[in-house]
Amino acid sequence: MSTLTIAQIEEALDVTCDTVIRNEKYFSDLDGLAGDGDFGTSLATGFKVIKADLPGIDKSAIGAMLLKISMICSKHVGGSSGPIWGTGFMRAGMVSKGLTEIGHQQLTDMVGSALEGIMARGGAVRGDKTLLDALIPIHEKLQEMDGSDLGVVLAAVAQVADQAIDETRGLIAHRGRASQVGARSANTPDPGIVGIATILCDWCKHYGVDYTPQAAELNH
Amino acid sequence: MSTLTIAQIEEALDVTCDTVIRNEKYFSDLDGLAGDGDFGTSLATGFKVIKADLPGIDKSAIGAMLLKISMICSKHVGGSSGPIWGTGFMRAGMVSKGLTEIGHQQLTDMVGSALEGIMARGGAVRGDKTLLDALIPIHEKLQEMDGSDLGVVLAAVAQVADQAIDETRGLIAHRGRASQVGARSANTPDPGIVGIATILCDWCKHYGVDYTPQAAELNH
Amino acid sequence: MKKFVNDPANFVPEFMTGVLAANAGLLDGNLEFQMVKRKDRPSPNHVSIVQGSGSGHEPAHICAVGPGMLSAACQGPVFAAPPVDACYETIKAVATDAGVLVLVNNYQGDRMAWDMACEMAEAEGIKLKQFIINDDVAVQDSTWTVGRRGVAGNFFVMKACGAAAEAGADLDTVYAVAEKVNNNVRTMGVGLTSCIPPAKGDAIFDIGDDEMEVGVGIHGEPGRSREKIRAADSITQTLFDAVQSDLPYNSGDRVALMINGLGGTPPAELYVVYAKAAQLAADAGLVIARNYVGEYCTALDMVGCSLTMLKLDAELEGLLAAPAECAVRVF
Amino acid sequence: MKKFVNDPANFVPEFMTGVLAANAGLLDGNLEFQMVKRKDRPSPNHVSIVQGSGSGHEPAHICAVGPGMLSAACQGPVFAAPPVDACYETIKAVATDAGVLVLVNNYQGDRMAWDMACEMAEAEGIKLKQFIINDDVAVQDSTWTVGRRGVAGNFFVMKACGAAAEAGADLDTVYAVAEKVNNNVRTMGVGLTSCIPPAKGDAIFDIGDDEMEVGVGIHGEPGRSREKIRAADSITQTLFDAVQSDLPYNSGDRVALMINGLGGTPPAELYVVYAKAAQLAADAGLVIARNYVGEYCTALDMVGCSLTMLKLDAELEGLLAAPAECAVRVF
Ligand SMILES: Nc1ncnc2c1ncn2[C@@H]1O[C@H](COP(=O)(O)OP(=O)(O)O)[C@@H](O)[C@H]1O
Ligand SMILES: Nc1ncnc2c1ncn2[C@@H]1O[C@H](COP(=O)(O)OP(=O)(O)O)[C@@H](O)[C@H]1O
Ligand SMILES: [Mg+2]
Ligand SMILES: [Mg+2]
Ligand SMILES: [Mg+2]
Ligand SMILES: [Mg+2]
Repeated sequence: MSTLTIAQIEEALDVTCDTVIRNEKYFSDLDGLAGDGDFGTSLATGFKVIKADLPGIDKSAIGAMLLKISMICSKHVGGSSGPIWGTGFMRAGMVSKGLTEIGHQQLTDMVGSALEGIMARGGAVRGDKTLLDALIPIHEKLQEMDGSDLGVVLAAVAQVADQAIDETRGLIAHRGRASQVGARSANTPDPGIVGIATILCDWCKHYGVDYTPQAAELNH
Repeated sequence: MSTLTIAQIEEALDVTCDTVIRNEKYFSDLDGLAGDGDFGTSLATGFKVIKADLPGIDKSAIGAMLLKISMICSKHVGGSSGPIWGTGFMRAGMVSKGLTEIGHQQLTDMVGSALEGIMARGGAVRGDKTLLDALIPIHEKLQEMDGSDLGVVLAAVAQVADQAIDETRGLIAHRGRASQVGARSANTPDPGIVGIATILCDWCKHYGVDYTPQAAELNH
Repeated sequence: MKKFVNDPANFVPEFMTGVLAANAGLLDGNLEFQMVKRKDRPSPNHVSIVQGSGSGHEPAHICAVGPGMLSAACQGPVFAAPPVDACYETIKAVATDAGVLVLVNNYQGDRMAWDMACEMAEAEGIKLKQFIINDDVAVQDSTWTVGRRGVAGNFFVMKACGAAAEAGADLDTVYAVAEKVNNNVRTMGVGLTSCIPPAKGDAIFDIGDDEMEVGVGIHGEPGRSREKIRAADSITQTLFDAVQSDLPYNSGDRVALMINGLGGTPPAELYVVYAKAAQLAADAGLVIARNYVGEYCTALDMVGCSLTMLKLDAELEGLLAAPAECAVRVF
Repeated sequence: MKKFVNDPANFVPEFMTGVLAANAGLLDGNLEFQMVKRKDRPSPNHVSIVQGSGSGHEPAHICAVGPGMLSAACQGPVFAAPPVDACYETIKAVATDAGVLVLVNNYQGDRMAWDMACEMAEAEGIKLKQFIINDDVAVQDSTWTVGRRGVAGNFFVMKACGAAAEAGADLDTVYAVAEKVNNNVRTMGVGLTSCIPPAKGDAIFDIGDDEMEVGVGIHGEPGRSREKIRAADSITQTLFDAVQSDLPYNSGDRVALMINGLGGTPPAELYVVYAKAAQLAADAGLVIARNYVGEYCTALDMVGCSLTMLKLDAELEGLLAAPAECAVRVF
């Protein structure tokens, strides 16, 4: 089974920064359909700082690095995304405390810990039309797989997130600002889910993993 | 030489009320071209009260009646028109104090006294593009005539006021709100002059005096 | 029309009813003359101060009545001078042996109405003086117009005279205070939109989506120039320069600085303007002894603001610092 | 965009700079965390009170800091909860042995940010309690949303808790005051236009020229219904009925009544609404012990207003009457 090193995770984070920064306006526009139109800006504000700080950040362990990322989210990301992404990175960091490389099981645990933390933080459950509707099936998919080929794993979770966009499109949001427009949120994609899926698809591209996105928002 | 009785003056005032009330919106629209669009409303507010109060007003003398009209203007007409019309009626009333009928000379003096009062009140002179540009030539015309035929006098002053509309149209207003738009007031009629001319033309109609108005604003 | 109105013809009495209901302990009203007065005026030992103008500039003037401010005020229809009788009754309601100071913003209609009212009151033996306020630098004085307009600087005249009268100053002294404030206060405004008078129901002038009227009047009168909208700092610089260059404000001078909202601009934006204005004042070596950010003299719902600067001396600073109370309250 | 802004990305620090410059004697600021605090807090003998939310609701919250009001506040970006660190630093800046009361308007983002900040602060041994304000009757409570929103009623929570803390009450007592106010205060708003966030540059929702959003949220969230605009009295009746029917306000009850402008509505119109609301309250046998007409919790430049009614008892009436001071001043 293959492992991921700190350097590899740093690289993935750097790609993530590029994705979020490039999509600032698009993600905000998506949030404007049923929410308050700030998702892209909120997230990009934080990831611009992460992009700048990443080279100099404490890399003694994966957990230490992720805790630092969490703190940047806490300081620079406003709105719901600050606590959500901050909590996610913090919980993933707690599970990887002291580790300098991780295997498939640890990766799976990190995602599981992150989504538990986010559920506890915001009270959302599956079907509330939040990014948990991507993270929960991603976690399930990771649990099903053995992780022998990282490319296969990546393509699989990208597909799960991609599908989550269309599977939740018809739902009415029950959390966050979008929940306040009631039925008006149906037939709009959840920007948080699109965000997760976009990041995973960009990872596929970056690492040369073959995956063809399906949802319209991934081919815009 | 024919004379005017209190009853005749009351009738003319009543016709004036109808004219002002009927033209409320039109006069305001004219004021809106270069001024602040309140001339019709300001004047009509007062003349509605005059119309209602006229039957019961003190008619022991022409002066007493006009003083009462002046007081109604003071109470109910806002903007510049309150002091201007109030001063005009008051000054006309002072000249006709105690009289129960007037001749041509007294009528001429009443107009002269009114326009002097208005000039003192607002500091305007001929050519400032105010209703004085109608009242001053009307006064001059009255001085030229002998008043043997009231119909002839009425047609003559109506024509003077009518002509004043077009003669002043190109001027830049130097008094009142319209003066604040500078050159933008050129090529708009002065609503005060149109008001005077409309009243006189309506008197012609009412008394069966033959006069065909020329200015566009009198044929709208 | 995006407004809270019933019959526009009743707009003025209706909002006055609201003001009176909200300030029953402080004010007496007489709706027949669109007038309000302090419950505790006239007082034989205190000069009374009155002002009145067209409606649509609230809190000026009926919400500026109270201890240390106006003794009484009346309102005309929206943007039209009050009827002569309203002015006369307002003077009479607070006439006192100490005298009445009549403050008038420099508009033709207001001046004529108050002139007549003052003549009537004087004819009855009421002791009074009239003072004309003209702080707006946008319109240059000229022999053939009525001259500079009175705008937000008017607040400082009311406040300083109100404090002097409250302290027992005589009529000549209070008049001298008005003169001193007016000589030392300058204002210029900018409008980003037109306002909408309730009775008209739409804008009183046209202005493009990317335009502003620099030097706009509080009735929407044109100002110095129609320009493209610029960044807040650049607009503020324009206002500050116009005000500052009109008087010798010298390095070291103590000033009061006001950013006045015209009705449709929210608090945060007024503070953006204040931040820049305060910096420009500091750069010019001026010491901002007092500041004012909010709505003092509005133009109905116009989006825009004005900048007012008053040069202080010890007397004026003391008068501005004196306690006062009016219908505008926070707590 | 008819706004006073420079780079929209700097809107929040710029208006905060203005607030700090205008209140240098009262407030200390820390722009790194978009935070302001009273110069004289923390004090070992006084509970500190903090609140913070998205920007665009000024004077809430940074202009509500001062004696008898908040001890400190922070702002997020326009309409977005403050970053967790800003909340945490705000608590820390006024932490005291007497404890900190953290007031939170009921929005998901605000709640999560303050929850995290409180956990961080408590982990460091800071004594605190958190209280959630939710006075908006427009949105019905439900098991699957975060529930009713916190809007202008929030002013009364800050004022009453501020007065209690100033008087030396302990943390449990101040918390109980917050609870009592929140249990007895109800608000509903109406929006006649959308607001325009500086960064977006245009309206956040579409609304017809003859339409209004009844029950609108202070971020432009939809309310109860989209309706045709009606006369002011009829709109006021709708707001009053919604508020009054939500609590047993009984004949003889003493109340505080607030008409809050949402940013783009001028003073005169707020008084038209107040006149009708006061009459409806009197018709219902309510005694208006205190009233508030002005801007307390805005939605940027939205044209609209909200009506808030707080049922009083002797304790609350005393707390509302206590002196207080903040960045919003008239004189
Ligand atoms: N309670 C929650 N739990 C998990 N994710 C949430 C929650 N609320 C919102 N989200 C996610 O956050 C996204 C919106 O983020 P953002 O726009 O920053 O927040 P806000 O709603 O405060 O404006 C949503 O698309 C959704 O995926
Ligand atoms: N100083 C003045 N002297 C004489 N007439 C004047 C003067 N100022 C204005 N007018 C007349 O009054 C008319 C405008 O009246 P009105 O609209 O009631 O006044 P305002 O300018 O205060 O709105 C003008 O058309 C003009 O004829
Ligand atoms: Mg959002
Ligand atoms: Mg006019
Ligand atoms: Mg007028
Ligand atoms: Mg948000």
